[in-house]
Amino acid sequence: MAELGYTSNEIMTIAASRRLADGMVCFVGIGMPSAAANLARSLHAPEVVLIYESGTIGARPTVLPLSIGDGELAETADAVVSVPEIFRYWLQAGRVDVGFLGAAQIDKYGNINTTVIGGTYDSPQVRLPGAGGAPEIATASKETWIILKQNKRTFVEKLHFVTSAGHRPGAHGSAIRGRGPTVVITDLGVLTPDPETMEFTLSALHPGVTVEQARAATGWELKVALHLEITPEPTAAELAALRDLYARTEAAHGSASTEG
Amino acid sequence: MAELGYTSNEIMTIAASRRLADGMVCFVGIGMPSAAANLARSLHAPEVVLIYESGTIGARPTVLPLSIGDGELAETADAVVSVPEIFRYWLQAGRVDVGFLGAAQIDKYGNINTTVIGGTYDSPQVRLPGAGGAPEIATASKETWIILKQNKRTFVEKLHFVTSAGHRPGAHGSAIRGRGPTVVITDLGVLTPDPETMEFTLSALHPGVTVEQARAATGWELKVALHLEITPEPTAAELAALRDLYARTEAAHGSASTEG
Amino acid sequence: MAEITTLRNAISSLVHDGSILAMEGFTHLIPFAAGHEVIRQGRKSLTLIRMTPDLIYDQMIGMGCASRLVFSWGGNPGVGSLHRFRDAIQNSWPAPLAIEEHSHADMAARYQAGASGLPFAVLRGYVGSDIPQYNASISSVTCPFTGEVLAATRALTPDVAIIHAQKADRKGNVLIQGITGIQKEAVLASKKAIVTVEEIVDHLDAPMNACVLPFWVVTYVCEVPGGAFPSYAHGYYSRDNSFCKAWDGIARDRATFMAWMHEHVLTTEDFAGFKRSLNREAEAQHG
Amino acid sequence: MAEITTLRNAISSLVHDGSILAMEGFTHLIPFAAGHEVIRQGRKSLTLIRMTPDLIYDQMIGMGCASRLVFSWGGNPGVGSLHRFRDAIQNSWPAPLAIEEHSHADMAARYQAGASGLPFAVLRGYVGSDIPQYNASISSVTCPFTGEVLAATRALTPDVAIIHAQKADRKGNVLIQGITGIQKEAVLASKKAIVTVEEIVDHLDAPMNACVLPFWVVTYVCEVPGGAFPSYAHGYYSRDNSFCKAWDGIARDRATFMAWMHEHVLTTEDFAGFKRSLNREAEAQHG
Repeated sequence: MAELGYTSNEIMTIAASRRLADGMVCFVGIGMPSAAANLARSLHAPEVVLIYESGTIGARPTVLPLSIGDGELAETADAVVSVPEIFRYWLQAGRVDVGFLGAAQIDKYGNINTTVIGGTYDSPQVRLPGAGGAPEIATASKETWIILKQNKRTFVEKLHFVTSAGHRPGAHGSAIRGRGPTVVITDLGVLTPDPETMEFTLSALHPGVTVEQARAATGWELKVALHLEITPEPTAAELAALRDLYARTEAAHGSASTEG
Repeated sequence: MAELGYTSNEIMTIAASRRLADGMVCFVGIGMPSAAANLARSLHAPEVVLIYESGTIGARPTVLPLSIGDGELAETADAVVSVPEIFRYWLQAGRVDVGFLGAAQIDKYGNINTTVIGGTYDSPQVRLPGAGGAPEIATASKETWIILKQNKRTFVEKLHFVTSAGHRPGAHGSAIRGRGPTVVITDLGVLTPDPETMEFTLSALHPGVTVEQARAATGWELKVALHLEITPEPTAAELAALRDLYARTEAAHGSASTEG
Repeated sequence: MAEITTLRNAISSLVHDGSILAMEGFTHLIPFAAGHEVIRQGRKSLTLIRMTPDLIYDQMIGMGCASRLVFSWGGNPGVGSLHRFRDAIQNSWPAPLAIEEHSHADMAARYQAGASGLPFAVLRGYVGSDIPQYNASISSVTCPFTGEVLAATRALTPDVAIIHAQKADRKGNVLIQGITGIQKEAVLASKKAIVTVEEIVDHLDAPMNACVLPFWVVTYVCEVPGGAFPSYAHGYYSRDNSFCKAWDGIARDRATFMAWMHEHVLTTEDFAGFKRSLNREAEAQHG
Repeated sequence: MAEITTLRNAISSLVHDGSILAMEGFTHLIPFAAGHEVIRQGRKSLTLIRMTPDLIYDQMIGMGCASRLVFSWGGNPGVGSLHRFRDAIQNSWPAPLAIEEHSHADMAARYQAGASGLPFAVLRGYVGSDIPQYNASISSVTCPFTGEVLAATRALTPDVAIIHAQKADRKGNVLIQGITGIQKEAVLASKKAIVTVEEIVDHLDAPMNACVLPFWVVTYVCEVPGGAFPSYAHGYYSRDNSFCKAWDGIARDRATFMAWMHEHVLTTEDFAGFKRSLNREAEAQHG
């Protein structure tokens, strides 16, 4: 997408950042979620409250953190609490508006796998990092947003392992407290759950991306919303802010910190 | 006991203070326990660790606190933690060597009543302050010491209400973790549990006190240990230290803070 | 999102007849000014929750604000009994007072459960104690791993928490220093929260691991200098021990109590007026 | 009662083959020096507990110290996979590694339960997740008041906790500042504790509500300046991000890994020697 003047990573991050309203309380995963949330904070949502699972509440980093526990998060936070406290008093208590997660794999119901791929659980083909905070972020936040690149390895018909729950019918019981995953933002477009089936459906495409490309990058038979929107082009201000954020991050860490 | 050169309060406090070994971790109730513990700290046990239920660990007050949450406790403590933490991580976890309690009433098994006297629970003759930290101090500490004045109102055959457990046979179940009450120190002498019956038995008398006086001040048929000891007289150093402590306290608070 | 307002407005907005109220402050930072404002506004039938009901709850109970008290230790620390508390329980004066009593460890656990979004808490508690026989909010659970039976206790989720703290900034972030007690849990367990503070400042300047309540868990912040009197605010003023002792005499007799409350609380505008009234009396006595 | 000693002595006194070890530090204050000392002393069959096994556990696993890993997220933060961790699980190299995995919220609750003397913790966890199917340490309990079913999780009570902190005083009181993570709970949940610190000072000068571990819950204190490298110690030094990235290349290949560990860890005396060895290599490459 070089001809568009921005990368697919950039439109994905910008599209995600636009969804964050000012004042929202956002439990932020590292990498893309953190980039999108901090971009929003530098643009239209200066008062968004960022919580990182290391215990930093209201962090305002000037560069993107490389881990969820960078020192700058503590230095700029309104409060720094212990890890048990962040999960019990802040996440589990239902104080988080948006749990913002990355994922290795998702299925059409927004279930997430970050545990194992292939083989068996005890003898997997690929051992992934595991759950981290995600199982409880996914079910205790008022809603969850998922951001990841879209391809047949990441968007699969059936997960090998459900690490963190989405809208898997029948599996929730009464204990899920929020609305679950309400949006999946990818490098190709945006998926939202069908209100009846809760199946993630293509509801927007980024500029220049076709439905066929999105279908080809999806491991299930991707449905398309009746009114398919086109993500508005990144503005010059958005692009400048994002690139500036990455440049500052690169200068500080020697890394743009978009993975992990 | 004016002819002895000290009061019954003084010998009681001094007798209690002598039992505290240096380095012990002591969960201290306000009033007499706090006075005895701080006296010990100023004499033979400079490194005794005092925990007050307000969350102060390792407090070293220069005067006796008027409440378990005086500012000087926080200023001199090694650590100041929240109230839930003091009860969960420090008391309940079994880190306390000695739980040092006052009481309104006790029975022969060292059960304590600080709830109601007379009438019914819902309509008592006398409503006492209630439990405070005592039910868990009494059962989670490695041992408990009780200090109170001995008379027929305080040493009773049967409690109207068991607020905090002693050696009431059969009532403990498996959850009591420590040895329970190991000593009761009064203005007349010292009682310790009979190793077989666990009934509190007179094992020492303060100087000048008779067995008959102790029996007359006890609401149950007081048994006397085979080897009845006499509490050694307060030393000049002990008396000076205790009086100095009260004088400093009086100057600081306008109160000697021995009650409550 | 915290709004900075007057104490009168905060109380009238959130505290209604029948509200379930947790006013906390463990020997330190007791929200006296807020308690007086509840009395001035004439609230009735409140459920009052507090680990250590002391002078302020004695006053509220004596003025008939409460129909129910949830607590773990009711006394005048370092002085003795609470006479209005005892009169209410022993003689139903001025109104019957239902009580639900716990131990400190239990109350702390109940606030933690409420702050954690859990329906109950587990503790090693009440072994051999009669308390659970009189309290339906105390039960037991069995550990699914060891089979051990432990005490279970119902979470506290008050309508409103009221606490006093040292400082807030202009957004409403609150700093509590010294003995922090149970206040953070009380605020996080409650649906709404009022925080009175010694001062509102431009910058909180909180040490990195200090006890800070972010503005978005606080409903109202009210600047009430001296609002914890006669308890203390670490770094601001000490406890007024002579007031605590004098209270014993004032509260012992119903008529003396009522006259005192009328003169110093009911007929004063606010907490500053209350303190001026106390000072006038002291001057009249000593001058 | 804390004893101040060398790291070598602390590890050899407390860490034995088969020990259950919790080394904590949540992205901050990771006890790398202590991990290296365990490797140097050739310990085997350890149960390694850690919320976020990262480089240090990758090294210990790759060197065959562990037979079991209890964790909630295993990766190289900001970089990617842990190759030794993956190789052990996928290919049993250098030895089979049994795993027990949880979520962060669960692990934090398990440490809290251990620190609180409770056999289990309750959490709203794992709703719709497959994890409990593979883990016998996760069960459920029913709230005796509401009937709600919640996750229950077995308390952690390791033999030894090892953490790194900024400072200790000469009695062994320990001050942790910045992101305090799960370290306090890990120490309080464990039977013994080793704390490495940046410096031992005469006076801790801890802010009043700071995270302080009193000397009597710490077994050994060892002064190891820079002992959290390549992670960071707030107020002392920053994370070495380039090391974390370079690790990806070193750990990817078994032979490269073994050679690196041999050169920099096994044949150095201590952590200072390890860092001198790294510096020599860097100078050779760049000079």
